Amino acid sequence: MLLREVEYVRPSSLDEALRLLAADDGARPLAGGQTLLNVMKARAAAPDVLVDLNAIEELKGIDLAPNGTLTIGAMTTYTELLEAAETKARPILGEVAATIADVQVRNRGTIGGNVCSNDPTNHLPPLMVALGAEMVIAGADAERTVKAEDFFLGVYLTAAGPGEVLTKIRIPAGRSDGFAAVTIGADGTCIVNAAASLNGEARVAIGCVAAVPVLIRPGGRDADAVRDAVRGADLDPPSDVHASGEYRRHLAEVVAARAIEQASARS
Amino acid sequence: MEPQTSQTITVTVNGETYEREVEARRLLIHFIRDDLDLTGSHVGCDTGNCGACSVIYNGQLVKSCMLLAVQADGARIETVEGLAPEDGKLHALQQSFSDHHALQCGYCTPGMLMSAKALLDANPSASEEEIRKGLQGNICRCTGYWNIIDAVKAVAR
Amino acid sequence: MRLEGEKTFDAPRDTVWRVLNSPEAMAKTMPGVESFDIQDEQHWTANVKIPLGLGGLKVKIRMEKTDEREPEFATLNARGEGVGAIMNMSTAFELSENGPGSTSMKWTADVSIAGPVGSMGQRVLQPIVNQQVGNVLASLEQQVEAAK
Amino acid sequence: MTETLSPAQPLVVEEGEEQRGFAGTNVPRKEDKRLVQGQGVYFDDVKRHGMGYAHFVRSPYAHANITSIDVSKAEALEGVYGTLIGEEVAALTDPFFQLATPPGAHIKDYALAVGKVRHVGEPVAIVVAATRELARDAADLVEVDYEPLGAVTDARRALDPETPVLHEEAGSNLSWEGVYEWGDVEGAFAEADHVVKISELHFDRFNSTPLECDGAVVEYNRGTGQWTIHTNNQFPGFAAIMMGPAMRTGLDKLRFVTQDIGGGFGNKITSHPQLVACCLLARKLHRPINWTEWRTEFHLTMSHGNERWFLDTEVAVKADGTLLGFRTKALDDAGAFLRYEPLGGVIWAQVTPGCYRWRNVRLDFTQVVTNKAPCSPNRGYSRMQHLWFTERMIDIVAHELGLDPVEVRKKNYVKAEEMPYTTPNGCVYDSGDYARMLDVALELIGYEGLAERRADAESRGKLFGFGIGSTLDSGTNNFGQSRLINPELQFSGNNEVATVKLDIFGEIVVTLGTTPQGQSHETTAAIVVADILGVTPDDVNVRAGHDTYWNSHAGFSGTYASQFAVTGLGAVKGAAEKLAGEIKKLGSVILGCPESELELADGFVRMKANAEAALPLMACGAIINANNAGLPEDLDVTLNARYVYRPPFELPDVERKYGNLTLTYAAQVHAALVEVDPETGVYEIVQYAAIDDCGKRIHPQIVEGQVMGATAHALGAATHETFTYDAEGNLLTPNFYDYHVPHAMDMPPLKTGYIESPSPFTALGTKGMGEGGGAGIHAVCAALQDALAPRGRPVVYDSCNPYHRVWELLQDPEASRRRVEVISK
Repeated sequence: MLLREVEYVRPSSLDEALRLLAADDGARPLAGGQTLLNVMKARAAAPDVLVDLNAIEELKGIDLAPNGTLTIGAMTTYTELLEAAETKARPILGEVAATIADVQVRNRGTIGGNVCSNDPTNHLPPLMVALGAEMVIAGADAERTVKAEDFFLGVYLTAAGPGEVLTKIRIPAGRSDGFAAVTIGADGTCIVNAAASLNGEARVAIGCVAAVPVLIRPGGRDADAVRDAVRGADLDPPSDVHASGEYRRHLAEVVAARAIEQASARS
Repeated sequence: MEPQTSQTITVTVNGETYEREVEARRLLIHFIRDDLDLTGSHVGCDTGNCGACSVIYNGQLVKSCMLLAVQADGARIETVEGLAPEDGKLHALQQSFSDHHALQCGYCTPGMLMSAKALLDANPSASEEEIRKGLQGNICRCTGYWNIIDAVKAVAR
Repeated sequence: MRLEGEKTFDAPRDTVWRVLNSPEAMAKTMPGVESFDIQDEQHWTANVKIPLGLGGLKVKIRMEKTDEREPEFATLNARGEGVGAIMNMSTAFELSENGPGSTSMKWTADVSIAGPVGSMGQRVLQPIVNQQVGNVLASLEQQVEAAK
Repeated sequence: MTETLSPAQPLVVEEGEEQRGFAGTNVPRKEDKRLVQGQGVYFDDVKRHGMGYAHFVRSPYAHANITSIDVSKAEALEGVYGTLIGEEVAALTDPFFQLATPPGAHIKDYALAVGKVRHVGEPVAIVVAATRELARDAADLVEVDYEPLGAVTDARRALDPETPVLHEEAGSNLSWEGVYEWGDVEGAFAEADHVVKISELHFDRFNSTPLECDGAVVEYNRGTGQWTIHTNNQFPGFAAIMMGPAMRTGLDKLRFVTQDIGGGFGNKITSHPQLVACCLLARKLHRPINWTEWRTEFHLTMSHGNERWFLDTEVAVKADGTLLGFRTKALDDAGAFLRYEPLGGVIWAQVTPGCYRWRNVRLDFTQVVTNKAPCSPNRGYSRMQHLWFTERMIDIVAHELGLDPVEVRKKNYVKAEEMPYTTPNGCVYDSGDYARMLDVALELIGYEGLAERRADAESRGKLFGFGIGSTLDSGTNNFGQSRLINPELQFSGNNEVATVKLDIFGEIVVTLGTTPQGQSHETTAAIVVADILGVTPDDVNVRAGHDTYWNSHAGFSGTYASQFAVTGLGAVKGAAEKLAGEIKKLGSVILGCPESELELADGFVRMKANAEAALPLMACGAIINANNAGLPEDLDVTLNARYVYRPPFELPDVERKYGNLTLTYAAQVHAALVEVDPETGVYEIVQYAAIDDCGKRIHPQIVEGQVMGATAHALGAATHETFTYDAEGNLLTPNFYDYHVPHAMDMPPLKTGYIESPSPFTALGTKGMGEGGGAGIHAVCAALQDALAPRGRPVVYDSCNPYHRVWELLQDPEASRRRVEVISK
């Protein structure tokens, strides 16, 4: 509960935020804070400066293009994600957002914070990978776009590096998506999760089994093909108090097949 | 604006405006409890799980242990102390919690009431399923939740 | 937490052995090394900042070589102390010649972490440690390459 | 969604009493008005001028020698008031008194680690500073050098010769052992047609994790040498006798004050080491000390429930399913220190046969210390472990022998007509009708329609299971049982105190010795007083919490072990009756008539025959307190009644380990239906029924609330709640991230029912209740075993069955089946 001393600043523009982040290599962006502040309470991370992104309007908002592409501001909260009319275009987004943590966390937590923290049990990293999302990252000099499958680098580590800010996420049009998870209690922390998308090629991304979501492109859309593909991925998941590596490996097959099944039912 | 380790903030809590200097690292819950001496909101964990510190922040339910006090500069906050409409009269939820024996030790109750209020403010006719989901972020170790759910259901239209 | 693996280097065993036994070379394999200090052949100390994306974790690592059988076997104990967190790692390396110019290294590492970082849960820690070990092995390859 | 079944024909042992007054009705809870408005006062709400915040420096190692501690950098930080380390503690205090005989008696336990740490999280030093954050900062600056030692986290290895020893002075990791044997065990096994052997069962480590963690605000008065300890310790009587001698001070110097406590469940009994440390700091630093324990600290250090193994169990069964007896070796893991232990080594014996009639029992009890957090009472303390074991035996026997778990229970339950029933070890089950409770449970769970539900679940690809947990909640300890673990101990019986006074303006004021944490003592005490004084509960002011200065406490005062309805209310009743007698005595003087012609009603003492001849209670209070000239010299009336309730106990026979260890036996029969996803092991409790019998119910709604709470704890413990350690002694579930307690969405549909078998042994016919005996754990284990049976008949051998364990049972049922063997004649 007791953070180390930290400096705080709340810029109102992205440029200002980027300047502040560049000014100190101990500076970190503060999005919803629903992960970062907890890690700071444990003093497992101790940024020197928190650059609060909550006052930056340009990081908010959801845009639905005529071609169905959704562009979601990184500071969009889960609650906004599940309530916005635009996200109905890709229903899985709201459905998954509704199962993240609880009301309080959904009101503060943001899509950008979720993917940038990339806790292995998070819902959105595998979902973004399965949907083929693109991550737009702003740095001091330029903006670049990174595919979701290249965005996640490790636990609490993504392509949005020091001095950079994830500004928005672009999600192509589509409806044939699925998400399945085994959680600790109803809608609790994920033990293993998987997101699937059948818009074009079949893509399944599995979470909680490695430092980053594992993307699998199964040969077919039936359960056996998916399970084969997961087996073929040679997963080496972590063991913890909730699941052995072996159990996680098994669950990965099950939830991948279930996510694909859900996606198929929508195609 | 440059980064600072402390700053003076202005916060309106239950209609009253407070101005205080506060360290950047101080969590909103400690500001509310220790600096403003509004001790109705509680602390039951150190990982953002228990919801005992839940308050309504600019109209939205949040856990005040996952916000910095400095973030609340200019914010409007409602806590359990502001729930009763007037002295000697309880809010319908407070009365219903008592009627349904929805509290025992009372430690989770302030946060639970704020969650219930936020839920019914947004969805006055919440179903049992919606109530359960609306209270998911609040841990109670005494009641097993059944009476709490009944108490909220009784107030929902 | 026990990790193990096998790695093949396109280099003679002596070269690999030399790198593994060179504190300077080993230092370059560690993530986020900020400073390095060699006490003697058996003991050295490194200050590293493990790059967690949410903010680095500063750890002081003390290394001790506990056993060696040149040029095929060595064990190493590392003890890392940060703010409230303590990491202990004991590793063993076994080198064998695969033929001329190729060496395979079997390694094991027993890692334990105590303190608040440990309490973050193994689901978080294990991938972090796995990844850091992967980084170390990758840069070890570079060091071996450079030593050839 | 909760549905209550009232018994169609309530079982009433003593019939004919007419309902009068407020007892048995759901009057509004007195506590609620302040608690729903956030106006409760918990310890951390107490603020004092100049108060310093304490932060504990804790061991990251499970087992290590402390080679040095340097607090100089911490003390140099601006805003730091001072520190405390083990060396000072060892100089200023004596080790806490140990309840055990040797070897446990040799263990040295101080408020801070001295020379050595024995579990992760053990307090090593304390820093006090002007703010919570500063204290935490300074704690990071305390430099402690450790020399790590090997750790033992598996009790089964604790006594191996190569295992490191925690307390060298005890010689080994054995803390206590004892053999219990009653009846003719050899004879029972000779008579048995089947012997069912179970090699290993494991009751998991968890606790009820009250939402408020431990803590205190401690003030020291230098003039009087007295400490005032605003705390949430739930058993100040015990804390005082532990703290006084250790601090080399008389108990009059220790004033405990509690008001509202955020749940306890037994977990807040053993905070005395931390309280001693705070007392030393308050004296050393000349300022009030706030100690607020954080959740992670609570999980790492406080009051884990006893983890217990049952090894080499054998059950003697007749061909017709009659249970003759059992023998087992109980191996109890006490954690690193014996804070309340080894009392767990005898407390289980209150419920030796469970609900059953078997007469021949042998239990070899061995308790060891390990490098884990110390154990202390947890809701259902020590009995829950044994009752789970008992229920597991019943269901394993039934499954292995192809018997119906319902029939086996009914055949072997102690029968209503046998009450009061003396158990093989001399405990007396006061009243009850377990078979009838089971019938109510079966009705509520829809037993008749189970086949259909099973078929429906199977059609959806689910495995379906039904399970029963029948269990006891023994209440009101006879502390004489402590002599079964240590004959030298000078404890026996029990007591509780209450005062009731009538003040000048007619206020009725009640003080209690108890420390309620949600059990509604203010409300139930007010009901009892109101009925006796002829007023309403609104007229009765019950002081909130506990204060040593009220002098309304005795040696066993506190709130623990399911006893308030017996001891607390027994004391309240005694005091109220004493006051009523005095009021009548005064009334007879003023009204000029014999006391026998007077009654108390509607706020008056009045003549039964003539309600006009009446004296308001207010006038009584005024006369005695402020207007007493002319009263007869020999009128012995103070209107301030103090009563000590003492339950009728004898000393147990230490040689035979025989005697009545507890006064009342509330009973619970629970039933659960589960559906298991065979592919993942994920399961859901789809219906649940909880039937309770706690004798006379003073406030049915409050009783029901306790039943629900105990059910929720049991369901949490059955499914996810576990304190699991790795081999190095790191706790893997140190906070609510990984220690998953049930949420509102996790709770199954619940139906509750009750029967009332008043206790013949208590003043009000009540029985202590609230702990619930862990019935839900037993029921869920049984239901899982039933559900998994079609997949190779695995044996549920652990009390906690998270999904991964269920999946393992499904993957390899044989592994679990190897634990069971049936030998038939």
